[in-house]
Amino acid sequence: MDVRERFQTAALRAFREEVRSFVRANLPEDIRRKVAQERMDLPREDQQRWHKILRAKGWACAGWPKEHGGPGFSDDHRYVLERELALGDAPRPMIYGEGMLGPTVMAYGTEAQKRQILPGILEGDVLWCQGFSEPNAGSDLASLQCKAERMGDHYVLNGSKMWTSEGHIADWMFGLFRTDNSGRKQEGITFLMLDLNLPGVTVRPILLFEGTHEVNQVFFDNVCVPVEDRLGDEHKGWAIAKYLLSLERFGTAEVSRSLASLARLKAFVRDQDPFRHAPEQRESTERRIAELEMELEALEITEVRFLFKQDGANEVGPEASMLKVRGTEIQQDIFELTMMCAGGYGLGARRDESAADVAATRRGQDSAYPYFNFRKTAIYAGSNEIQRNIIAKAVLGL
Amino acid sequence: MDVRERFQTAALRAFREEVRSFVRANLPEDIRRKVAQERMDLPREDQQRWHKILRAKGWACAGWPKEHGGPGFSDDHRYVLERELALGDAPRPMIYGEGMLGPTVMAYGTEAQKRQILPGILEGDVLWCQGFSEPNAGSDLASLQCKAERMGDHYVLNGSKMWTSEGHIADWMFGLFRTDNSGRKQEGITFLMLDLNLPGVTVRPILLFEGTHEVNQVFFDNVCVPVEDRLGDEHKGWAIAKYLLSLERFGTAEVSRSLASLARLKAFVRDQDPFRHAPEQRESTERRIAELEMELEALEITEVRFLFKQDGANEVGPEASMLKVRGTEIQQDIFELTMMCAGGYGLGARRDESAADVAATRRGQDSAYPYFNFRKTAIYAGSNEIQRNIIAKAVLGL
Amino acid sequence: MLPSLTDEQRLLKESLERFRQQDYAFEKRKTLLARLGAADDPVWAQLAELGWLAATLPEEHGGLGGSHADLALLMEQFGRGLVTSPFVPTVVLGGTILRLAGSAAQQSTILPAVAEGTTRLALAYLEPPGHPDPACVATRARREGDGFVISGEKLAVLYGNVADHLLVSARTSGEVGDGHGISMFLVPADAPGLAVNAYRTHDSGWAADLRLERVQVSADSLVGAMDSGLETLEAALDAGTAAICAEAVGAMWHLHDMTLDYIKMRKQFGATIGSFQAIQHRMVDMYMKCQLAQSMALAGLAALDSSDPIARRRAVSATKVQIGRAARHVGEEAIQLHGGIAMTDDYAAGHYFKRLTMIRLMFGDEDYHLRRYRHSTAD
Amino acid sequence: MLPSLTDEQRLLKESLERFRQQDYAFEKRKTLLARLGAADDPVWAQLAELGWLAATLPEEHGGLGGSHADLALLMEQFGRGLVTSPFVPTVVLGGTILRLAGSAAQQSTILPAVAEGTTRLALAYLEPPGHPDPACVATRARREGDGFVISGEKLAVLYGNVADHLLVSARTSGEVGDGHGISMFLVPADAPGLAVNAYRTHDSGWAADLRLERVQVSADSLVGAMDSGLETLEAALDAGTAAICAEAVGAMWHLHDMTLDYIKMRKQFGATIGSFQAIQHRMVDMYMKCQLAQSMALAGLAALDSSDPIARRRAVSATKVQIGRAARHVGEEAIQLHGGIAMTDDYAAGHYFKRLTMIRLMFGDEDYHLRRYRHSTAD
Repeated sequence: MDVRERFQTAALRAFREEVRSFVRANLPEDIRRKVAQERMDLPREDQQRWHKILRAKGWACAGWPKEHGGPGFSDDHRYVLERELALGDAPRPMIYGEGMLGPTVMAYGTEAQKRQILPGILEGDVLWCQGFSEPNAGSDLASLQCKAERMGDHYVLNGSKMWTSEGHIADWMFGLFRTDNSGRKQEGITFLMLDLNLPGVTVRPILLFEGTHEVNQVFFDNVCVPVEDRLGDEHKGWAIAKYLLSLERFGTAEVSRSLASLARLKAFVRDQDPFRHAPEQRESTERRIAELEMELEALEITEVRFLFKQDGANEVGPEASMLKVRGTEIQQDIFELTMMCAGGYGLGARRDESAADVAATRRGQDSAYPYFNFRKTAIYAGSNEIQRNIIAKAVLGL
Repeated sequence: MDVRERFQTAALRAFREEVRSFVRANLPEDIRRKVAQERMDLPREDQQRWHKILRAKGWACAGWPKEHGGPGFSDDHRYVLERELALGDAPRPMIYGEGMLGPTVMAYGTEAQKRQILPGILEGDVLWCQGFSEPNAGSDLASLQCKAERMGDHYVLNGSKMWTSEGHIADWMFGLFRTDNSGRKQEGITFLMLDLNLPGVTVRPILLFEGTHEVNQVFFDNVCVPVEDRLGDEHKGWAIAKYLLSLERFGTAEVSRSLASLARLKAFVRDQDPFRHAPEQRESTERRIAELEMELEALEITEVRFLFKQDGANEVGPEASMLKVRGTEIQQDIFELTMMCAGGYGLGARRDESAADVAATRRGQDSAYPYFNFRKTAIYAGSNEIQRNIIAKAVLGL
Repeated sequence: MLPSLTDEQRLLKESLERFRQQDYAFEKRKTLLARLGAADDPVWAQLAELGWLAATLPEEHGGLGGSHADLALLMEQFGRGLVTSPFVPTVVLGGTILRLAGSAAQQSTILPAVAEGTTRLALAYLEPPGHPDPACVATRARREGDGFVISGEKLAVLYGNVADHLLVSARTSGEVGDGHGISMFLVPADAPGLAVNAYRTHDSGWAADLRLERVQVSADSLVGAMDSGLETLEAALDAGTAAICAEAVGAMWHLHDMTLDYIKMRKQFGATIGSFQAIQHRMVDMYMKCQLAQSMALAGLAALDSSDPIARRRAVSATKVQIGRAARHVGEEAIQLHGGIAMTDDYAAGHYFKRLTMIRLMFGDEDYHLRRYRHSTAD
Repeated sequence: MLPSLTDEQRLLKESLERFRQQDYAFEKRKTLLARLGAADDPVWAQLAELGWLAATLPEEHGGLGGSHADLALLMEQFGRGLVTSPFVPTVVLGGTILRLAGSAAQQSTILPAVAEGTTRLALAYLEPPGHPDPACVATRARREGDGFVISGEKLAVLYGNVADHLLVSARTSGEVGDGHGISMFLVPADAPGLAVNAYRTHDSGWAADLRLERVQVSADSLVGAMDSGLETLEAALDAGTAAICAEAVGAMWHLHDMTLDYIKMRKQFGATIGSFQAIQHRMVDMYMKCQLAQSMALAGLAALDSSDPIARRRAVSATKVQIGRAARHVGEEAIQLHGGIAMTDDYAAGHYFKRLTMIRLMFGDEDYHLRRYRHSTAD
């Protein structure tokens, strides 16, 4: 009756072992350290290097079908793979190309577009970023205003996109552009793809308050995009975006990542023993850790219940919004507790990538970074308020 | 700079001692036990008996000026008195007459009304109840529909009032009645007072889910109320009610009562030692107690800051809504923790009024009652949601 | 609540739903409660008749041999319907102990009678000062002649006053807190020296405090091996805990549904209160708590099948913590979002809230189980 | 923040407000931070010039003899303006220790220089593994000749790299954790054997880890009585804690005000987000946390005047717990209600949040102070 038993077949146990060994043997140590420091701003080169290692093994683009070069894994295999990659401190997949654009192109693209776009993602040669949000279109995405005017066989782009993650390391952007203003705001939006090296594109870094460079504002000044780089029909981009965003919600619980973070915290408390002079505080800290562990287990089971429906229908309904809400809440709490455990060590704003032992360096240097950085997760990808609105409306009928 | 130092003058220290001794010497033990059991459903006879004891001392109606028979206390004296009465397990004052109607009659009543009404309250001979809420007018009080039709020198009442606390033990009711339906809903409301023995009045008990009888529905079937029992002008009752309700908000933080409850909890844990086999749980319980103690202290200071403004203006603004919100939250948490400490003893639905030692009886019998009963406090007297709306609008300008 | 149902389970579920919606409708409940625990308690008779008392008992003793999934179904529907009966003490607690450790004679005489509804059981393990650790036993059983003499005090024995037999934990060696030295006894309710102080519980059930003064029992009333009763007792308490957690999930969903219906209908300030965003977001939080609690209830029940007692303890304790916290949140919010109406005795919400609160207090609260979870480790 | 102000305090407040809004406006802050701690740090010079370094120091040593109410005013405005400087380590921590325990010579040479802004101090008390109990001192000071030789490690010394003198706690007898046996020393920053590893803190301040290897100091560098330094150290840490709590209240009110302004202006779905009830109620919760924190900050500062160290400890620890929790709530909610804009380096909110977080970590977190509160009892 435990829904997690499905991952305990002999085949999946063997696969789990295989992934575990593979990661241990093939994940470069310098990359592993950055991931174990909870960094979400991995350099382009690191991401590509790891992607190509996975590609060589045949595991890149784990969700892709074989016909497009993916491993053609079952959902159970994907689940096990994702878990083990996380527990082994491997980087997250490059979500914009592999997780979002790829499957969307498979669903909406022309044959030519599939041939042109998918191999670059599969091989890790072309990095993508997403141009959805704008300065005045965040949670209210449909109110976007960045303009694409049709001029013959081109669109001419003007305006800007905001919060573009990895815009500074990406080669191409896919995005939503306003091609018509006359109807409802969800209408007149077109889905375009563009080379960031085109004339008129400017990528301006936006530093986060803890100092990392992850997001950007991307400006368009009469940028010409060929009509064949449009996905789907003109003015009909909203449905494509909705499809694409429903893919994104899959996995946003970050259960596996949080399991890894919690394991790091436990190792830190055990190995560094910051409470050796304060048994009562060790006790209360261990209580908090146990509470988070329990919360995470409840979320883990809920995710499996939602993702693996017994009737075989593996699509995720709007109830999946709660995975994102609880997932980010728990993750944020783990990082908060980790920082508090570091105590005075947490004051320093320094991060030593060369340190051999991540648990030890966290204690000294990097415990506050994830606490600050991960505030973003409750804001982006549909803020937790928006997710609650979705549940209220689509699940509860309010 | 500690705002509570104002209560540490020599005069107030002496007064505090006087009250303390007086309560110890004069509060009947049977009444004290019921109060220490956190009961809010004291019988009429108990309330009157204690009121008359206070009256004989000259301390009844502590907020009333001397001209109406009150002690003419300063606000500081009132504050000290209220604290010591609570810590000594004395009953709360009879709020509807003493706390609400009395001061309102002083402000809005005719001389005849003052002569007729105030002495009965002062001497504890006439008990009042409040007829405001109706089945479809709870938080949205102004939508009340209970009708009073003017017929010559009488009003004829039809309809019903809901949630009437103490309606079954009161002699008279004051209430709001709809005399005109043509304007805004706040208009056309008239403030009337009526003898509950009048023909056509029916008081129907409403049991609370934990079994106590505190509230009632009061039905009016062509009840004739003389015009001279109207307070203020016809149709103009809303302003009077608002004045009256602003009096009610004064003191709803229940800081003194919660201090007494917390002291009882601490005595229980100390004397009964329910965790004698479980030191870790004693530790975590004592942490929770300390947390509640701290929360209560923050509220206590906040209340003093709000009630005793330095510029001498002792009126309470809308920010006082937070006293009610936090006060009820903390009180509810105290009762929840008390119940959890009783463990298996908390299962029994029994209350032994004869038990000599309240701490010991709580352990056996009555720990869950207040947890259940006090859910009401976040609902009545303007639900905590309404209080938040008030702060949002009147304090924050939202 | 279950991720999937067999055809038989679907039928069971349908009959449970019919029972709670018709025979045990809230309007009838007060009348039925007046006869709760009586010899001719009509609800108990019906539970027997419908085969639900037998459902999870072993086939060789008159049961239907159902799985923990069947138990989950029963308990969830009992929770949704606020069905109040000695089911858990009789079938789950008593049934588990006899199934695991009872002698052939004990099993063959008692279990069929339980399945038929003619015998009720209760488990007397808790003692003053109320610490839920089953190793905290001070009650003593001393060998005298060919039997035992038991003396001690037991607290809050669920349905201890209506049971025909009491399963009593007593110390045959060691001191309070020791894991070794605890033995289980089957004591007839009419044994001389057994004083029963019965009272109603807040959820309208029954409980009793027991005083055993030199209660004499025969040698064959020992259940399982001498001094080694704790393991069985823990297994039974874990089964009982998982069962009431499943019940709590049913009760929470019912409160969730009631509250959702209410806020869609109740108007204030000219709009349904369910249209206010603050109310909506709180309703979403209730929904999430119910889902998470349901997930853990499944894990708790599944763990009963585990051959590893440490894994079982951890899973059951994690479940009790999650369910306890969710029960508090959902119960309190259901009352608050309803407002005054839910404070009244005539309205069902308060009674569900009381049941949820009693479940929190039963078999150890969240604090106890958080500690038990942390200390249940192999290393 | 204060319940009432004297005329002088009103003037002080006005000048503080002018300073933070004009001279230390957020747009200028980045430039000013680049020179933080430098010998010619312009902010420090201005604090001195305006008399604020002298404000709370004793009159007989160049100070203005201000009360804790003056300290409250300074700290609250520093909090509102996110004014980043070595004020707390120099004036509050160092100043308190010298005032309470310094010799006449120490007081007369150092305090006037502090008041003038020509000398900066730092307090080195925290040691690995970072437990904030000031009795957890392993650093040793041994008598050698007519002086002392100090060896040990100190952690996260606030502005330890820009101080001219360090106040160092060291053990002259006893073991880690003992209350007795701790002595305070005044160590010049250029003492041989003192290694300083400096780094920026997340709130853009400075801190340093120190290694003392046989640092020799003269006999007159002992501050206060030998072996009895803990009381002074605790008094100083309580003063520092109360001070940063007052600062936190200022920072919280500033975040509150920023957020309130933002939600009144920011539109989504055709309405200001401040018109959504869920947002309103969360804003009200922020408001309440600010009020409650302000109340406790007043109590914490008032307790510094108490002659009873137990009462002082309890009040200061209760304050730190309340402020720490409020800081987390208000800081996180301010970011969340703003959304993306508050995640950026160019916007002030994140920087206030970082400062609040550092205040939580300084001088012991909520967990530590909750324990300290409970254990600070006479009986």
